[in-house]
Amino acid sequence: MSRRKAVTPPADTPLEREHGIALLHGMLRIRRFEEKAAELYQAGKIRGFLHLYIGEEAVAVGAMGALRPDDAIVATYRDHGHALARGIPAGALMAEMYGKANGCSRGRGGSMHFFDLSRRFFGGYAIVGGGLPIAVGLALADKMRGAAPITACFFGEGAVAEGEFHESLNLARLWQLPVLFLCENNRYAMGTALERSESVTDLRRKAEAYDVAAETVDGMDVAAVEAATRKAVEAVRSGGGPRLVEFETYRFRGHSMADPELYRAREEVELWKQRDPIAAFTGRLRERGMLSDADLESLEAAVAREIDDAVAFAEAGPWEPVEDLAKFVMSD
Amino acid sequence: MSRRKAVTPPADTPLEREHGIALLHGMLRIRRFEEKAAELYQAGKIRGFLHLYIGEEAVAVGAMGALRPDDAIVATYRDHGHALARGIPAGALMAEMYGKANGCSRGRGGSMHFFDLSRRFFGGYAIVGGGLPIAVGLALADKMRGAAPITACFFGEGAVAEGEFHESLNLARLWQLPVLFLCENNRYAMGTALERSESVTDLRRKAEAYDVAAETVDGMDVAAVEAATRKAVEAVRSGGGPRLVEFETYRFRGHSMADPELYRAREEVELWKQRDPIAAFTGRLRERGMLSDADLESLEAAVAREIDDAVAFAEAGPWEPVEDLAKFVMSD
Amino acid sequence: MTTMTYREALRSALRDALLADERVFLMGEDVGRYGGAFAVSHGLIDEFGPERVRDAPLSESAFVGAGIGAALNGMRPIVEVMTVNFSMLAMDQILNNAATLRYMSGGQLNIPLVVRMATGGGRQLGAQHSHSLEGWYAHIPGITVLSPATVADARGMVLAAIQRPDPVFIFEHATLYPVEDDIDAQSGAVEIEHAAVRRRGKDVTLIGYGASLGKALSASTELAAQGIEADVIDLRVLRPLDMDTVLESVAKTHRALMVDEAWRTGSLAAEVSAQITERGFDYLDWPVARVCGAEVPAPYARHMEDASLPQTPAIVEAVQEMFA
Amino acid sequence: MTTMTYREALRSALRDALLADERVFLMGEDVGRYGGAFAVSHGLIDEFGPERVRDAPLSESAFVGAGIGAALNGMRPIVEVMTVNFSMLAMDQILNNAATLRYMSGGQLNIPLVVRMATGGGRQLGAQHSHSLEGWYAHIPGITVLSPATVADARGMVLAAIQRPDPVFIFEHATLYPVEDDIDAQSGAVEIEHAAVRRRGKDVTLIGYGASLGKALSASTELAAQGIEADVIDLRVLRPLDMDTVLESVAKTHRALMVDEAWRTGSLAAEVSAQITERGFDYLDWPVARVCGAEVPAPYARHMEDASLPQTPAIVEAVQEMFA
Ligand SMILES: Cc1ncc(C[n+]2csc(CCOP(=O)(O)OP(=O)(O)O)c2C)c(N)n1
Ligand SMILES: Cc1ncc(C[n+]2csc(CCOP(=O)(O)OP(=O)(O)O)c2C)c(N)n1
Ligand SMILES: [Mg+2]
Ligand SMILES: [Mg+2]
Repeated sequence: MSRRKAVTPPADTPLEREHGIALLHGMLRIRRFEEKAAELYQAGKIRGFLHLYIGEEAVAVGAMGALRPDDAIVATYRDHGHALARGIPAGALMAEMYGKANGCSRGRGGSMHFFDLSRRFFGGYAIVGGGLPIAVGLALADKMRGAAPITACFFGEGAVAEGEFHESLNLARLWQLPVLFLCENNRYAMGTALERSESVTDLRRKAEAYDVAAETVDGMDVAAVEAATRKAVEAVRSGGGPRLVEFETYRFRGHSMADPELYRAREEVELWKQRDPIAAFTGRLRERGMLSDADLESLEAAVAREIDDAVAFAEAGPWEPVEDLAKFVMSD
Repeated sequence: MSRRKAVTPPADTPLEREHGIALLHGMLRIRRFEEKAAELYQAGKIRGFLHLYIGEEAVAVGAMGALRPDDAIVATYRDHGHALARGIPAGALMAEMYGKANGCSRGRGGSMHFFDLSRRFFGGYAIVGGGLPIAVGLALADKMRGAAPITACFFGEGAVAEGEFHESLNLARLWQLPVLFLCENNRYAMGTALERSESVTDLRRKAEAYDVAAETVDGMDVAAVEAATRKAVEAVRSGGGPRLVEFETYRFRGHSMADPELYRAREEVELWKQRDPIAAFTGRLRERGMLSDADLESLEAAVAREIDDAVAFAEAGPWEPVEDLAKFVMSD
Repeated sequence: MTTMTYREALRSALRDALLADERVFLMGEDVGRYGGAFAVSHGLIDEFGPERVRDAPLSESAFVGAGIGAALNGMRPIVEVMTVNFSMLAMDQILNNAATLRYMSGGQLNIPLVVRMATGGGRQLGAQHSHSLEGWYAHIPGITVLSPATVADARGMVLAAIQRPDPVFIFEHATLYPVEDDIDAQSGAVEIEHAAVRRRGKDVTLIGYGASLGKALSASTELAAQGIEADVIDLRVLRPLDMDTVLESVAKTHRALMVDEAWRTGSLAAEVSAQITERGFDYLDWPVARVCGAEVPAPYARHMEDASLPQTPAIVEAVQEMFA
Repeated sequence: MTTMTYREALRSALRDALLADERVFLMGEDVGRYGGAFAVSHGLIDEFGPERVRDAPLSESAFVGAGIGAALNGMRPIVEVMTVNFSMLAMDQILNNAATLRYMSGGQLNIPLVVRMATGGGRQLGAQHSHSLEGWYAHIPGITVLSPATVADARGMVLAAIQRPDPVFIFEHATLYPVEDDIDAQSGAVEIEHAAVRRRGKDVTLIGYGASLGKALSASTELAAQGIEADVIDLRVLRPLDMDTVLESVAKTHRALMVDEAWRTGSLAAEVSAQITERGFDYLDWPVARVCGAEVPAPYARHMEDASLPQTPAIVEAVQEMFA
């Protein structure tokens, strides 16, 4: 494992049992959902690109828990975790990956482009960096209206090299917009390690160049993620302008289903797997006596049912009629 | 005048008389050349956009003096000063602005697009920020060949907001390329003051985000410009990777000939004019007893002759035959 | 009726849009304190303040993207990209976000965004500042592309665009800003679905838009003197194209020519030509002709640039050939 | 002769180019350690090292611009932009620098740059990852645009491009990478000036390029079974277009149809259609037809995407109509 930076130590918020279980449940849902998705991809039920979030679940679950329903969300092509954590029904997501009309984007988006306006989930963006200006604009609208919601924008550390990162952070700070930039630093952009994509790998120094307050958090610790995000959300919501939180995390799978993973050592992956956010948090809840074997079993069972239902929903879903090919290109 | 930042105090290099006069001469050439160009623009001899450098002469003259003939230069649309200081004959530049075939770009470029490959002047770039990636590439070639030349890239402070600034500085530092970024901070991008275009107006903090060493220099002091640039050039040439130097300067004229100058107070302009780099340096040379009235007169006379000759060269130049319209679109 | 320039007509429409709807705001480089690179928004910052007439840094991708985001979130942004030349820096946001989000979201999102920019050559600005790329925009499903050629359309198209639920791109030919004409200062939105017949004739159909309309019109005057009467069509809407109006004319004239400043290969004129042939093959007595920009980066020198752009004599000549 | 995939053919050409000339280097996202997003450069970093097979950060504008700069300064960069979808982020560098610098400098500069990218749809990648924008590139004076449709061209075009003094853009349809064919492994550069007739017939001219060539060929097989013999032309070079080869065929067949995956309006097919009509009006018994992509952002669902792309049955049908 590469050397770790000093991260902000997790605020030691007392963990309520119920809440702890909810966090674990959230992570488990993502894990099992994606394991199933990978299986269905192999089976040819899901096509196109499939980018798994496995290993990074603590980030989406912890961060989303700190946001309100009226906040806006912008995600990337690796958006299953964000969508599930935001509360989009697993069935609508699975159906989307099947390309069905009951999918959350009516089969037009696929895995990379989940949308749910009712949950202010403004979508998965598949051009790296392309979601940042959108988030700035969402926040600008709220600011101009004097509205309370903030916009949370997820992106990978690879996006930091793009010009749009630079332009967006500057604009957000210049105009003091309520945007929360959430950088998922999983150390690789496809096969390019952060060290080969940034001359300065401490991303907080990037944020400083725009006078955007930033902190780095252990992205494998769901409670730490939630605490840090909550603090940042409060600062943003109270008019303090944009903030950036960097989550140190790792994807356990390849970049997409096609990745031969030539660029990293198996040992590195194994080391990170020892920090599996789900295993770690399970252990912590157990230690504190908040989680019994029975609890875990019933969680897993609930999740399994949810996934089964999602697959059934997707399987049963209708195909969008081909005559509707041009529907939604423009408003009627 | 807006508050000034702490700038690196000018290294007190002893100023040789001959060299001092050469610097003054260089600045005077630009000033008089541009005054004539403005006149010719009003007369309809020069068309298109004309961006005057008047007030900023110390930057081009001081910086160019620190570079070698085999170094590569990348400039902007405001490129008269750079081209003259680099030694492109005034006649070739004037003829270019006339659109004549004896112009430095055969009349195809105009004021914004001076080129002279023999002097490794790789041109004026009119898309703001567009020259930076080119400079990175020029330097990459030198580095890959193990060649000694460096690339000097001029750009305005307005360009700092563009994504290409971010991408280019990162790439240059990541690959340790011999590029010298020379930022002409004249406080405005058209009518947009730096304060309205950057959340952080100390541009050194920008450079820090890429681990690029930077300093800020009084751009109205030609000797200070030269000394600072020389130091930076040495660091870059000796393999230290890219550097950035910011010159605090001011344009005395509008952005282009069409600018109504609604965005700044006349008093601000007047205050800056009191720091006219030519007047200031003339005074300094006089104080030190290095410049007599007669010296100045003969300098002015030489410059006037040069400008007259340049105009005559342009007037006498042939038009490129219209049949050659498509010549140079591609190599033959 | 009052006399107004194209520039003033645009400004009056922007002002009316700002007055009528709180959600409307302007955003772009130098739209505020500078007054607009072409003085279109001159004075509006004084009336509406810097929040609603919002100067943006040199960050085309971010502020166009921010316009999309603000439109997604209930505002009605009018973004100025200054010129089409700089819009390449925002092309990703336009092509991949503005044009796709409604579709990709299965109809959940919509983007009531207006983007204005100057376009075209003819001002000796050289290769980086003289592009005519509205034809590229006309290729993109999911957006509407307008090209006002008259003072009335300058005003009316902005007012129409701001009412649309989907992105509208308005291309203003930079040589038109000072053009004057009479206009009803209170006039509202114009329809933005049809091409307009700007002159009626029976012998040949001349098609143009933006500044090329003027060249087609002046050619038609010369042709009339030679006994050739032209229908002159102003496309107005570059996407979706109103080919019905064009074909109706060609059914009558049996000959068509399109004037387009853009480089010939892959120009919008190619599309118009292809569609006329596809739908009106039997009408045609002569192949559809195109008078387009020469395939060179725009040269600075006046005589060279003139030679690189479609000019009236070339249009007249091409029509004469049809009758030779 | 050996059997090779299109991917391997590209790789072998890149390798030969690297071996032959020290000035050649590869640059782009994930060309090195990852082995290329499409595995085209797989293994080359091991042979040539990370300096000459250079992984770039996600900074399309900067590394394409750096390619231009390096080419200006004596190198022979081969830049990979991964896919055309991301090339929008570099469009300013391409349009305003790569395509103009030679001209603007009055012939002083030249840019021996090769830019490769994958293009096209058909893999269920949705609206942001399925563009066919090579037609836009074909609009730009100052660059050459190639589209290898065969294994031999995949290799030979790279080798030809690297010898050119001016920028060459190579569009590789992403569905072609796994296609296999026989090829002389030592074969050199191919000519890059002409279209190629891939099948000879007398009744109709089918025109395609890249992946649409395959669709035209399979249509021609079906048509042959119905007694209609098609000339099938592979454009190969999208700029400058070799219309002579096309017109020679149309002079014989009197009917033409172009297949183009791009959105119909403003497609390269429009240009080809317009030029056939302009130059071959009297040959034509039927208006030039186009079978193009539907004017929608690419949908994800298989059946929807299939419906949005030109397919063999639609080509066959359009040709049948010409003989009805
Ligand atoms: C502009 C752009 N360039 C290239 C790609 C291809 N691509 C897709 S994801 C990716 C890596 C992104 O890495 P990062 O931002 O760290 O996110 P992660 O995949 O690690 O979550 C690349 C290069 C793209 N989608 N967009
Ligand atoms: C990408 C782009 N956007 C907008 C413009 C129009 N424009 C030309 S110069 C300029 C201001 C640039 O300011 P700065 O970089 O500070 O340079 P200065 O003119 O002050 O020397 C603008 C907005 C342009 N040429 N390119
Ligand atoms: Mg990553
Ligand atoms: Mg400036």
